[in-house]
Amino acid sequence: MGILVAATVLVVAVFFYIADFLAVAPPVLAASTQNGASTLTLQTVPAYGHAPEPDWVTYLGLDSNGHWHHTTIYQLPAHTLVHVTLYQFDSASGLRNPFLAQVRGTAGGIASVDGKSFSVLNGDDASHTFTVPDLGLSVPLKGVPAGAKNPCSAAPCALSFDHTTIRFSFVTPGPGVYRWQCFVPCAAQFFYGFGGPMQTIGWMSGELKVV
Amino acid sequence: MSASAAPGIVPEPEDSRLAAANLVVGARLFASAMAFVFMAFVFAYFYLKAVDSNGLWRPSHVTPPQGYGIAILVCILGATAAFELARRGLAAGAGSVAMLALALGLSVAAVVLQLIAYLGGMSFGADGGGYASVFYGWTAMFLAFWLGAVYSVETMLATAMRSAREAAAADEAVEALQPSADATMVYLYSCAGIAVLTWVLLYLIK
Amino acid sequence: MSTTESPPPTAITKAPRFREQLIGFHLLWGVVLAALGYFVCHWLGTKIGNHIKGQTATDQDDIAVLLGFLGATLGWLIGLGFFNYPLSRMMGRPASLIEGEEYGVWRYFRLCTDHKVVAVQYFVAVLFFFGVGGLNAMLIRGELTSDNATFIQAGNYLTLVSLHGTMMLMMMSAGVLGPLGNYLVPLMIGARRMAFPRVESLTLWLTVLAGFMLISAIFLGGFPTGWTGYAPLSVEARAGMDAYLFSFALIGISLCLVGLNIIATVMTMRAPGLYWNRIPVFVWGMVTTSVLAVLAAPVLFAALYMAALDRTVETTFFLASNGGSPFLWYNLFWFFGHPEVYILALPGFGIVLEILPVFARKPLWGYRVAVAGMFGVALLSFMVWQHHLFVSGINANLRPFYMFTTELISIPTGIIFLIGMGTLWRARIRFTVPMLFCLAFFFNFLIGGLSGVYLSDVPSNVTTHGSYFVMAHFHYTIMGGLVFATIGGFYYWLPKITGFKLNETLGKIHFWMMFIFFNLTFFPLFAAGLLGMPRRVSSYNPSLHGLNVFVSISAWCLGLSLLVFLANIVWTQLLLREPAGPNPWLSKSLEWQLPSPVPSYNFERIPVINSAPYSYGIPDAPPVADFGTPARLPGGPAITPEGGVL
Amino acid sequence: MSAVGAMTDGAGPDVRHGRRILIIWAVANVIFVPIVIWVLGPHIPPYDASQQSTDQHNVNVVLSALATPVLLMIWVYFGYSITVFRQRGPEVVDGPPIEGDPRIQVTWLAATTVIVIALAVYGTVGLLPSSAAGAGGGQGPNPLSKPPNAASALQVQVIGQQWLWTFRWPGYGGVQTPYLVLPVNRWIAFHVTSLDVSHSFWAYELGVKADAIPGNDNVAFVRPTQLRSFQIRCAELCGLWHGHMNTTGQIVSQSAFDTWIAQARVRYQGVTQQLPPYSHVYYPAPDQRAG
Repeated sequence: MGILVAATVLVVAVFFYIADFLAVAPPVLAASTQNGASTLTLQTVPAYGHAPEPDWVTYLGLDSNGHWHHTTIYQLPAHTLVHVTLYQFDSASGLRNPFLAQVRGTAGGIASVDGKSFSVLNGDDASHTFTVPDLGLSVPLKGVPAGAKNPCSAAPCALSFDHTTIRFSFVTPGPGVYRWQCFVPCAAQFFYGFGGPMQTIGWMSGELKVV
Repeated sequence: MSASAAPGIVPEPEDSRLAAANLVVGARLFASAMAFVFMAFVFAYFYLKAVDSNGLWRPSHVTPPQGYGIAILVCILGATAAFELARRGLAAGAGSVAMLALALGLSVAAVVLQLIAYLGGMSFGADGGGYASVFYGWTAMFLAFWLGAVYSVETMLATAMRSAREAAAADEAVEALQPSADATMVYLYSCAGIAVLTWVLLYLIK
Repeated sequence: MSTTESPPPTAITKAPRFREQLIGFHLLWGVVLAALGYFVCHWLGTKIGNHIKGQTATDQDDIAVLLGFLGATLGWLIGLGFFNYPLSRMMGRPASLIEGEEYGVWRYFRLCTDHKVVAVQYFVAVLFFFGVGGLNAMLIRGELTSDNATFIQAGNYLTLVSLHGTMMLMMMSAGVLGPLGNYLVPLMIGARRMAFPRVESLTLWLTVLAGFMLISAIFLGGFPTGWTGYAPLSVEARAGMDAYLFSFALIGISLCLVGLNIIATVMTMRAPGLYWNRIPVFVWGMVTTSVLAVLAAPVLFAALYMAALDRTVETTFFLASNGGSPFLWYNLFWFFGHPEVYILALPGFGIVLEILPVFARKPLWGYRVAVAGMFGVALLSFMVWQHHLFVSGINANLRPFYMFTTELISIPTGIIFLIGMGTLWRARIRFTVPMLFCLAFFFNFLIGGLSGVYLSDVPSNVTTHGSYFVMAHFHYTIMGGLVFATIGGFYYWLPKITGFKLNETLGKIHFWMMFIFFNLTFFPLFAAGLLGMPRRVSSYNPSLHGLNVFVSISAWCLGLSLLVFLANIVWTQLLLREPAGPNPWLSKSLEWQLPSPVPSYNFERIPVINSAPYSYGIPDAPPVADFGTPARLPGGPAITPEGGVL
Repeated sequence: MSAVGAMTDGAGPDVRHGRRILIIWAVANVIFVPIVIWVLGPHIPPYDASQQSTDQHNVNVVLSALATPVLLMIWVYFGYSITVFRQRGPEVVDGPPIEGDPRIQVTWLAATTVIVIALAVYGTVGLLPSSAAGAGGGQGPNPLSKPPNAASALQVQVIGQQWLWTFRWPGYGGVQTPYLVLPVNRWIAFHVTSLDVSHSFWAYELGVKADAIPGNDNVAFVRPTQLRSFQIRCAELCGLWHGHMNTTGQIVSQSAFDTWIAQARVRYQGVTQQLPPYSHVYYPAPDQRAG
């Protein structure tokens, strides 16, 4: 009798278990491709502002209809030049390893911030990075200067809020799944700044699905 | 899924000394387990002290509240001694309520003093380096174990008071207490030993 | 803490009606009060956390979560009635040892002091959590059919691996001590109860709570550390880590108390005539395991407590930048962790050596050496823990020492093989299902043990450390060893526990499936490790893809074999219910001389033991025990075989 | 093994079982030990890209050759027993009541003790400075097993962080690189450390594994002997991308290495200025709760 009850509970519990795991994958956002080049438009916000984690810092992606999606899994075509535009609404918190202030792996080895191109940033000015270690691609993102008058507090952030705009281009490799992440310890209130959003796909870590 | 007793079978009763023997063995085993808990803290103390990571084992401003340390130690040793006297009184067939009450009072005083020290007597916080971590972790853990001692002493006192009131003969009252007294004594001595070690490592040695 | 008198075990009276049962202390109220306790204390913890704002390690309000767990534990224990007795003792009322034994079927859902009831509760609980852990493994293998995280995200994969590891370690530590230890130790030593019946029940209900608390980690964001919980990764993790810390600590307490209870029982409650050299070898297995549990679990408890302090009040035990050291966690954890590995091996030795003589129809070959071997394993296991840290950079100069002590363990382990070989020599072997599992134990444990030699050798360890080689090694020793032995033990003793036969044919199908697919699952993983696949990864070198797909398919078949086991239990124990009779295996051991199932008082009179229970083939051997004569004359009792009180 | 043969003495007149088992075991050894050494042996990792991995490969072959007779002994014995000593049919018959034989037990204990001591000595020799310099394992800040003239070894700092390996070259102006390129036939001293949680630096083909622990300088020596690439992985669970913390290293000639490092110094000039001064351990801010 007891075993029968236990077996029933087991089946139910495991069902919820599996459901819980499979339900949490963020959606895949495909970059729009025209004339042999892709465009990927992203933004970073200091606090998501909504459930389940309103305090967490996060990336968002823009689809071809102009809607922002809360995801970090982006689909790109293989062997294609990708133009990335990044609207950066967070303030600087500094790199743990200043080496990542170097721009690497982009077209020309440079990126631009608010129209000015650069190849090395001051590590303390970095708010986030967009880094794909397997591709050798890494771009530090300059933070909004301290004391901004009009900070954004909830995603998605309109361009009327204080922000910096970072642009760079890179060429995708052959098909595969490449993880990317941010290297700035920007998870507020987590030890080393590296818990929570930094360790959760859909926030500050994600995948590039090259097809 | 044991079956019901067959009707008519009355199992032979158990010897009452068995439970007493169990208690003493159990108390000794529990004391050894407790010793290993604090062995972990002793290891942490000496290991972190030896490593002195980032030079932050014990910054100069980190000094323990010496007054509280002595007072707590005295309360614990006093409670243990009082309980020992009560136990000897029991063995001699005398009343023990007064000594048990003293032991209870002193053991509660140790708890109260430690709490006051936490709330107002500390010159450093838990984040003050290796020593501060060991200090807070160790003393709080000891406090939890000491609450077990308080419970035991209280139980003894309550049993002594009730049996003095209800028992027909003094012998019966003593018989009800003796085995628990032995087991509690084992536990109190172990706690007292750890309290001395606590004081030596955390308060005495610089 | 204190009891003085013990009334005689009473016969079961008529159980109260269902409606009367609802009011009282049992599982239902345990669940309700646990939930209530969680929310009240979580609210309180939030207040405290706000009060010392800026002193929380993460934004996951760890203080509130941990206090919530504490509240849940208190509520659970209050609801189950564990505080009634201490409170009545604090009021000075007299001691008692019996509780809840008169409640019929309801005994199984409340605090009950009958050791046989607790053992059955343990059996169900362990089976349940073993099932959950096993299904986790199935999901893990599902994910590993691809060389990159696809079907489960990388972070969730780590949570899955951590849950599997922690759940299995937690539940298998209790997997033999709980069900078989609690059931058999009193029966084998001729006692009516365990030394501390209420503590026995407490350990069970703590284990059940700990299992569910661990599962609750997925609702708190999971935890990424595996069962080893390495700091400082554990310090920066989300609140799921608190579930790991708290539930593992509860298991630590439970394990320590189980061990304490078993040792005290064996020391004081042996029947007259049961001298130390007549104690069944299974009981020795339980005693040596208990020694490890009593001494190692407290260190785990202390380490988990330190990690919890690091996460809540910002102590810095494990933070190198602030005067702590990650090595502190490694040392404390493995000081527990290595004895824990033998907590997962010694019960297996005990079961196998107990069952082997029955089906070989021979006395146990070298009884004293077997016991010495078990104690040797137990003692040595406290001296080897740094072999988990050979490449960590701590005490590199001590590596030869730990290499030596580690390899020394193969001497007492080798003894177990010698005993097995000696017992089989010119035996009359019957291939029953329990015997098959025992023989498979030797096959698997041999491979596990020999692969351990590679790991203990420092130059070889440099490659194999932290790889799938380690993972295959400990699955061979724990799953191939302990789990095979335990399942063999269940096939052997379940007819005694329930009184109903298990099906032999289904049992043999189960055995062969499990044996074949176990080896097909884990042997290739030695190769995966040597070829460079680290543990706990959801993406690996594509060249290992074929190997992993093969392993996954084998693993699912291994999972199916356990469904056969479950089906066998459900069919024969719940539906068919064919009486097994008192002694279906013709064993000479004491527990088989009693009716199946065993009556609640075990022995009408405490028996007088005549010999060790292995006198097979000895022509005029006396019966193992004398049940007829009164063990004790009124007023002239003998408590221990030596005739004195300890 | 004599233990098996002697067992018959206590067992009674039937001595042929022991002899048969011994013969089967001997034959099996003659067949399988050479197979393990010469057929399987060359395929046992981690091959021969460096002096250390060659040593580990040899150790693995030796251990396999030693394990085979033990494995065969138990298998042959159990296989023989369950075939020959099997009770067929339903009846239950008791076997001979043999309760043990001290001579066999002592022999067994002596044999296992000798094997264990031999293994321990063999393993310790594998760590000696002259031969293997710690066999590629991490030895902490003050290594005892050092190669000859360790001071002239090429110093490489391996920095683990969540989730990236970077490499710092104190002999080349403290430049930091995201790739690892090493000269062939030269002693390398890896100084492994971490900026956050624990990692483990595993250069698989080189036979190097050293845990990266915050606040600790873990030294491991290696001497590459082949021009080839090698895999670098993380072997200690370190969070989300633990399984992706991979990169590929290269072993090149000394001149190619000199060219590469010179180019790297120029390329990372700008960022090198920002790096903290070279140190064996780092405690970078924010070391506590960021926010």
